[in-house]
Amino acid sequence: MSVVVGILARALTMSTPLLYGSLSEVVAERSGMMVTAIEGIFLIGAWGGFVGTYLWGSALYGILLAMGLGVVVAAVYAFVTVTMRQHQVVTGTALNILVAGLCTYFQRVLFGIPTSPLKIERLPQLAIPLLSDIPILGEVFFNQNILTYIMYAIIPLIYFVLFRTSTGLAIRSTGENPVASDVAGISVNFVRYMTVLFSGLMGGVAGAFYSIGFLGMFTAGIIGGRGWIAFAICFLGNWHPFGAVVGTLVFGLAESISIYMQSLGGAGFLPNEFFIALPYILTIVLTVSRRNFKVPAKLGVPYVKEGG
Amino acid sequence: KKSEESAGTGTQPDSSAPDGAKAAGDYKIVLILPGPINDQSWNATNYAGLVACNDQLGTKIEYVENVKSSDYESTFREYAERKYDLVMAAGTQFDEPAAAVAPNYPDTTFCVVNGSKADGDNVAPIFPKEYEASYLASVIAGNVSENGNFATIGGFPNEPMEKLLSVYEKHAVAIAKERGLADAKATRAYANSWDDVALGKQMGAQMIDNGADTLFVYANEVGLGSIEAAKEKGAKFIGFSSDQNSVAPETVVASVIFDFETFYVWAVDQYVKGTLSGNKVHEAGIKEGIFKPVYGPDISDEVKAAVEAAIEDYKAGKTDLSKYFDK
Amino acid sequence: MREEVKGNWSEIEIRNVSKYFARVVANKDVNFTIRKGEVLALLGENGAGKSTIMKILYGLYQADEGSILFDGKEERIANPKDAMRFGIGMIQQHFSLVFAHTVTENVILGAMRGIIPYAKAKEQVESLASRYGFDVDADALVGDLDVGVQQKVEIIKALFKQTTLLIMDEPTAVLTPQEADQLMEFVRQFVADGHAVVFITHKMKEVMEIADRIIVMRDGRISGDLRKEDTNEAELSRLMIGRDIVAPEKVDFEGRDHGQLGLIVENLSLSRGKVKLLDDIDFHLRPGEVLGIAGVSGNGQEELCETICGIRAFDSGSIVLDGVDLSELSLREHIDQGIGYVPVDRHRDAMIGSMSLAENIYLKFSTHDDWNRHGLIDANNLRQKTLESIEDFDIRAPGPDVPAGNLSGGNQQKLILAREMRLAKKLLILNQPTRGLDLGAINNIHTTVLQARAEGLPVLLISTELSEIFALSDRIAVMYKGRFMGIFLPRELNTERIGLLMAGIVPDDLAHVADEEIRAEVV
Amino acid sequence: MGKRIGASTRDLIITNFVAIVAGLVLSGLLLLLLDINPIQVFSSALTTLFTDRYMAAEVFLKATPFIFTALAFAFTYKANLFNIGAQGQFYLGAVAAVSVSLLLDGKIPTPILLVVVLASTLVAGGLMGAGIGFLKARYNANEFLTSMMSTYVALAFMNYLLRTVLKETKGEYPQTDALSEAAWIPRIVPGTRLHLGFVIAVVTAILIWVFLYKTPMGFRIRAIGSNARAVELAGINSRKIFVIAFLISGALAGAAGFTEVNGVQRMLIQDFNPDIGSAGIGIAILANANPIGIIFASILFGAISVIGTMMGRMPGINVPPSIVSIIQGSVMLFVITAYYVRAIIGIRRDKKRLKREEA
Ligand SMILES: Nc1ncnc2c1ncn2[C@@H]1O[C@H](COP(=O)(O)OP(=O)(O)OP(=O)(O)O)[C@@H](O)[C@H]1O
Ligand SMILES: Nc1ncnc2c1ncn2[C@@H]1O[C@H](COP(=O)(O)OP(=O)(O)OP(=O)(O)O)[C@@H](O)[C@H]1O
Ligand SMILES: [Mg+2]
Ligand SMILES: [Mg+2]
Repeated sequence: MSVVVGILARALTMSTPLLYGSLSEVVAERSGMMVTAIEGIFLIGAWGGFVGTYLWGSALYGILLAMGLGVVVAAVYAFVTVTMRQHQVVTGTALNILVAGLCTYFQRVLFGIPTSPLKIERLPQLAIPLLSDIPILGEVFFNQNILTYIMYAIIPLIYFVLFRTSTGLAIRSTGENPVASDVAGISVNFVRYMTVLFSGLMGGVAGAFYSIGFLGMFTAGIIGGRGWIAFAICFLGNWHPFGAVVGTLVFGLAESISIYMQSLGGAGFLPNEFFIALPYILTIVLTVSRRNFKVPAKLGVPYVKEGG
Repeated sequence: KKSEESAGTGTQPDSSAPDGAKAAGDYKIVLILPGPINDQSWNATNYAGLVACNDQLGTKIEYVENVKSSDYESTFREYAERKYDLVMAAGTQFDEPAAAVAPNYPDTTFCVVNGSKADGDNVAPIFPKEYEASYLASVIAGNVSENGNFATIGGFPNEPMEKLLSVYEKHAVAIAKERGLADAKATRAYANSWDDVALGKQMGAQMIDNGADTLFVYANEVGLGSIEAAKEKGAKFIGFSSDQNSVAPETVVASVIFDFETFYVWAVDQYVKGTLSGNKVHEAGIKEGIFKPVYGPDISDEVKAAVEAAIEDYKAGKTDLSKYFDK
Repeated sequence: MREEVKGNWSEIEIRNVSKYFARVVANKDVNFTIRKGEVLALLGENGAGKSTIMKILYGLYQADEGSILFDGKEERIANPKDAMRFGIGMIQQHFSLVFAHTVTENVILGAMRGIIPYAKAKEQVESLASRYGFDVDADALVGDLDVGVQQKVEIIKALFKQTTLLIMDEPTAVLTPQEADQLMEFVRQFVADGHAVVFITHKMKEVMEIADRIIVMRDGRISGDLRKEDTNEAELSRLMIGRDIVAPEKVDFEGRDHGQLGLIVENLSLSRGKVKLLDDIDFHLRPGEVLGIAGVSGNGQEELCETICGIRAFDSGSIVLDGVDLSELSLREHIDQGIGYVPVDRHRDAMIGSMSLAENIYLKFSTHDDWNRHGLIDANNLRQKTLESIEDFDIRAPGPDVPAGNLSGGNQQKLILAREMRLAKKLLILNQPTRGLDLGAINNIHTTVLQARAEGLPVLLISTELSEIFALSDRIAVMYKGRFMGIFLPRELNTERIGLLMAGIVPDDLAHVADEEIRAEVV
Repeated sequence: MGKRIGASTRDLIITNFVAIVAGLVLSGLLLLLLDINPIQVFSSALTTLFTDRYMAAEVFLKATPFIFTALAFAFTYKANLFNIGAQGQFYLGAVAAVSVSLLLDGKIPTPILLVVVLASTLVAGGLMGAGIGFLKARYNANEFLTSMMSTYVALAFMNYLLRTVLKETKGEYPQTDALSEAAWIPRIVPGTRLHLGFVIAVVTAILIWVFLYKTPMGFRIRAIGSNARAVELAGINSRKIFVIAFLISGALAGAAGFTEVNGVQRMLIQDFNPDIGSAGIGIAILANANPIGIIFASILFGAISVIGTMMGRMPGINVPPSIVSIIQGSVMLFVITAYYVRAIIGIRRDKKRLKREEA
């Protein structure tokens, strides 16, 4: 039993940062902005979370720094893609390379060459009284860290904002037809800046989750492509917050199960590498099998008001 | 100019010059590293060895870090061209490039740390017999485990890795059985990564959930994640290669460290003395004193004594570890 | 929290406004005044600068020079929000609706703050719609609506924001005559309430019908500012174009016997689910004949074109061109049969804006051996042919190498037509070939069509523009819900009868001849 | 007209030059944080670059795989498609190169062997590319996602092979045996590592340019990128073109496996050239996806990488390796910015002329 609970609890834990990332991506993409810098934002969030906590001794500072740095990267991204109208995929590629370099570089500037790993205190596991006593569910859902609990609140909040408020309507219209927003007196660039900066904020937290919430340290390979997974989940979740939730859980579960298989020393007939590739294969399969995608009509297209 | 700024400081001990002319500091030596020196793991360990040499032997070893695989050969060649006396490289992956370059530069000695390929008068790899270290680790593990359920995680499966894990697993299980834990067993997993910390944590947690109470991980940063898992779940962790006790003093009950400082000093000193000869893999292990146990507060004196006994027996040639290798 | 609405001005003056785009002067020293209680028509050819000047007033563009005054006081309009504050609303030439959203969501976009009270908003939308007699379902997805209804959504959208000045940029371009009439009715009512309307168009008839005052623009400048009573169509046309236009002459069709030549379509049907897109269509289009198809758009015209061209498969029936059964052929083979096709949406279906004129022509010939040499594109030949087309079709372009997207709509259309005429050896199909074009371009295209007819090409002409249908067709079919309501001679029809047919009603006095076989004998 | 082109070419050169310098200056400023004198380091690195034949040749050696992966990205980019899986296609190319070389080396003459190996890398990378194109054409699967994910799958596959069938004879490490000299790509400058692969890369770039701009198929690929439906209605099977474009793109990336395995590494080891895919994207953008421009942009990236290497080896200074990523990333970012700046300059200039003419 405890094996199953463990698998589920870990799936949820690993889903948390992915969900922060994919929800923020949903919001941004609904406004027409693919945040392809997400991998870099995750990384700088992880780094910022570590540095803030290490230097100032409190996870709160770590999270704040992570959000701040995430927003900075997002702001650069928004400036280049929104104001300067340059290509989103390309800009993201450049920023991801740059951020990776900067994190490693400043890690050395700040901490030199330590011989033993620099550790910080992890966010504690907070068992919620009563709820955490529920068999299985309690252990899985209510014995997590604070960031996971915040996530529970964020899911309905994002849904509500996107579909029940004028802000959400403006965001969705901007992704479908920016001209409509513009004509309606909504600044397309403002909306897009905001959603991208929000992505930076959330992505920063997601990154911080890895360093502060999960591992208590920072390494250059800490994100290792997980930002892209969050990015993919946004697609697979059909640009809907609930879709993203399902997508993330599927992924968290796939990863958990693949690790379970590996922990048994491999499944015998299937090589280890198969399980490593499994989440990626799953993405491809889902991308292929998923029909009637409702991709925001102007996703990735810069808004040009007065051409030439 | 360069000598003043070279890495490592410290006073110059009066190292005996082999041919009466050259002091240790006169040799041009470089260490090639595959990753950044602040990686808190393999590269950092090797870098520490370099610093120790410069401190203790008075050498002026330089280093290059983060050399990409496509540049291994050219880096060897470059330093050989620049008439370096000794080119060291940290990692078995340098074996082939060293073998390819060495014949053209007979005046340069090529020393691959962890290397096992020694074809040439000027190819002199040094090799820590890691399975001897894991043997020591297994003595501790076998004695501290409460349920005899051992979990091991390796970075990537390769021969030395398999050897050291087999020695550890079989010996630890044997000890546990002696202690009356009839169900003792070991499970092994490979992370297929050296640096995915998050994966290390998940995998470690999973193995503990599967029933293991003692973890042993040899996979660089991946291991740091597993320590975190052990800490969270209250399992024991046997540190390996570096002193991991400080990472989580409650959890890492003991570490068997590779004393790369001793190892490097041992190797470079041999070179300076002229005994680091080619065509030979210079192996070091328990006998050379490069593996050292470091104990946490919870290790009993009996366990410590058992380790000491294992070391002494081994030094005396009473132990044959090859019986533990998988065939 | 609504912002303060400053809509109580009585006149807006546009003073000396100039606007430069990178390579064009869109507006130069434009001066005129908009007054409450008046319909101001803005008339001009394509590219005259009508949309631009109004977009400046609406805050979408910023003027490079000049100012805007409300009752003599200069005000800055930095964005549409500012404009809305002055009670200005604008319906764009190309609708600015979100197809994936409902009517209600489209209407309230930008007009509400905070949490949306959907039920209340829906009520408001419905009450607005009923006030002006618009039949609009507030919950429908806009993408599912006909363009006529979309137009109404645009109007409701503007009215929802308490608009006092409504700018309508070519609102009738996509409407049926009936819909256009309704729109005019709305405009009259709206102005009668003391509001103002700016009505942008290049259709003379509409101007004379609705306008109180008329501003004529040419090349970004004002070429006339007149009261309707003081002018006439001829004068306006001269002010607009700078010269007189002579409509092409049509020689009456003589009933030649062509046997099985031309296009013979029999019992053609196509359904999607339960909807019949094409319902048992029968006709014989003879060489040298123009068959005009009238009808409200969306009644199967596009499907008909696409099945004949081989773009779409059909369920049953047959299509035979000059004795060749087309149903077995691939799309490529259809084209190689000699079918030229000008689709309704050139940007979507026929043109590559970022590529040069030459490349756009080459698009349909890339598999033709005589356009390539040694496996490479025969660049000299292509250039030569492009220059020929530019010459023959009077395409106004700096050269064969400029991107087609840089041309004005009319010239783009001529480019497509030039290419399709090269292909059209046996059949020419035109779907709304002059939609949105100005008089000069229309004239040019009509000339080409009549010339093709004179050379013995069968021409299938789809148009929602009745004047065009009457001007060019030898026979006229009316399409309604995928069906032909009959094929008629032009003299048998008038605007009223056609209007009824387009609504699916066969006038009593026509019933006895509404049949292809009988018509064939008449001919 | 002539004057216009002159002006915009001048803009292009100046802005890109400024962008590159800006990237270097930014990185230089960061070096100050580690008490490293950037001027000294850069000038010494540049001096070596221009005086040392070996190092100069390294630039072109590094540029070689970049040319291929950049062409791979540019090729589909022209069709408005995104193949960001060049890294994975490269891995498969490398696997093919090493397998075929090990299988055949010594059995057939070197020139024939090399041709066969090259062909095998084209097939390996090409098939993987075509697979992505097929999913796009057949299922309308987002190629951005599938190509990105396929890289991870290819990596796992390569690691699996390295651990099993391709594992070295002595069976220790996940790497292959070394290729014998018969499978090496011949070197073209004595005393350096520069090999014939560079020439092949340059010729390929030129051929790709000809293909894209002078042949009917190249035309269709470019056209489909702008308006797939219009191309479809012109009687051209757009699905087939998706597949062909991705096939060629993948084949180009696969060819990098040939030059890297047979020309540089001469064996396949784990964690082999993990960054050339993303570098390729940057280079392609730098060159505005123009195949000829890619040659020069690749050489620039080659130079950045060699300069980074040299800076890391300066005795006693040891610039951290992350500086290379910083230079690469910031140069890319500034070059992207330069596109915008050029557009603004162009519009300003046009407007000014227009106002003058009006006045
Ligand atoms: N966004 C833009 N960027 C550059 N040039 C533009 C832009 N919009 C319009 N123009 C130019 O300004 C001129 C005026 O365009 P405008 O759209 O105002 O004409 P119009 O009178 O509305 O024509 P139409 O009847 O076709 O709608 C056009 O000839 C065009 O060259
Ligand atoms: N976004 C834009 N960028 C650059 N130039 C533009 C843009 N929009 C319009 N133009 C310019 O506008 C001119 C014609 O545009 P415009 O839209 O007024 O044509 P049009 O005749 O109104 O066509 P349509 O009937 O399609 O509206 C072209 O010369 C083109 O250079
Ligand atoms: Mg227009
Ligand atoms: Mg207009």
